[in-house]
Amino acid sequence: MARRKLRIEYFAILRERAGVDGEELDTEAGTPAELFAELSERYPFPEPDRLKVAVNDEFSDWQAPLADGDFVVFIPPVAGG
Amino acid sequence: MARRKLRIEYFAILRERAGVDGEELDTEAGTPAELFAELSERYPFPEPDRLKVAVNDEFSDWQAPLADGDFVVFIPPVAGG
Amino acid sequence: MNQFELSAECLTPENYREQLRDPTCGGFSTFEGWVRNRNEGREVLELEYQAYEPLALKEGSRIVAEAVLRYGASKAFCIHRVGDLAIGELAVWVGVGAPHRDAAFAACRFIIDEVKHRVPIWKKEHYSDGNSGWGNCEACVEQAANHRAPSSRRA
Amino acid sequence: MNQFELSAECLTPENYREQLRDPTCGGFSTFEGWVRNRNEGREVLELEYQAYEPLALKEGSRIVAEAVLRYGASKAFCIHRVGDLAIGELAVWVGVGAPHRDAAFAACRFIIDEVKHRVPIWKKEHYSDGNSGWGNCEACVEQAANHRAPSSRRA
Repeated sequence: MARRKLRIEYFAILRERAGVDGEELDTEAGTPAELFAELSERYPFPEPDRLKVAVNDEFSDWQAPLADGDFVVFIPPVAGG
Repeated sequence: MARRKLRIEYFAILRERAGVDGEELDTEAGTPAELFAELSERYPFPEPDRLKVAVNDEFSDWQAPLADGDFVVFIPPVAGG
Repeated sequence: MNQFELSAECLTPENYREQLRDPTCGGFSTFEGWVRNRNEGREVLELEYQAYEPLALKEGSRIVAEAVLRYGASKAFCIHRVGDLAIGELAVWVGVGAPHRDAAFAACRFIIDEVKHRVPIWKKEHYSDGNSGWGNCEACVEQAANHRAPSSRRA
Repeated sequence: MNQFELSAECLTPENYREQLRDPTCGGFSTFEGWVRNRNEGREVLELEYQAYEPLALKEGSRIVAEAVLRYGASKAFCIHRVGDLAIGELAVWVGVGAPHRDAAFAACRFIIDEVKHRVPIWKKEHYSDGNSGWGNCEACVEQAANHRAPSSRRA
């Protein structure tokens, strides 16, 4: 199964739960949804239904294919202003 | 018929039409409506239907009785802001 | 700080804003009316605001108090220029602080709308074609002139 | 001047306002979000804003451009603080100039509403009882914990 190197950065509650600002990951996950499921095995993350995801600094679909070198950010409910 | 001394001040288009900032008037007019009709004989004033009137620095009814010494201001459509 | 003021001097928003600061407020909305270089298709060079001051101050203060009560705002203030103004100058400033933004926006909008309709202040615009006019006073005077014309003919 | 910015320094409304001045504008509406001393019944001592900056800048600029187009505004700008803020500090500033006040108010309101919903910025509040929380993130995490609990029992 194809593996890819991804870079992940965490914000807000996800950063607190992961205990790191970000990490590099060598993974078989082919979509943001698969990646989030994999990470949720390691960290007490929230359910993904209220989260969004960005790949390479643009909002992405949870089922979009991930490529080697992609930069992924999971986005908990925002609270600016 | 009773006469009374009134003080009148003009603003905006009424000041231009009257040619004076204000005046003292010895008049038989018993209400702002009667006073305005009297002044309209002397000055090319607009019809009173779009105007308001104030007596002694408060909005007044056109049919309120005027007393000796009252201060009357006719208020053309306002345009602040 | 009175709730409504008139000023013959340039308005200073930073001062008003500073006086409205309040740690219970999460939202603060302002509106500023600036002198435009055009109005209804005519080029405006400058304008003049005239106020019937005693009643303008009373009615303006009533409006601001009504806005605070109606929308649950915490603090509100409005100040209007009088005298001669150049293009781009600030003619009116409204500021409202409230616990949340809904109230701040609504009260601010209420104040500027009511001030424009109820406060005895008049605007005379000076146009580039040499003409000038007292805002929406001209229309009612023309209407009156038209009314009088037929009756004169009848007389 | 970019249409949307993030700042780790105190915001300076007078500067933004000055840069939005425009002689074709008759109306100028601003909104400021201030750090309140209370939120949902709890006393707040200070708070922290964290942003995913590259995407926040893109999404924020899209919102401001949408507002200008949708309401026919002339100029608009929004800036959001990041980092640690004290009570009473300015967290976000929005300003919109437009020919008339309807457009100015509507575009200003649109921008603050959309920024709060779409821009990846998170707020962590520190309470007087020693607790702290990531705004509305906590609720969804609790919800997730509740979901997990029964499935653990089933396993």
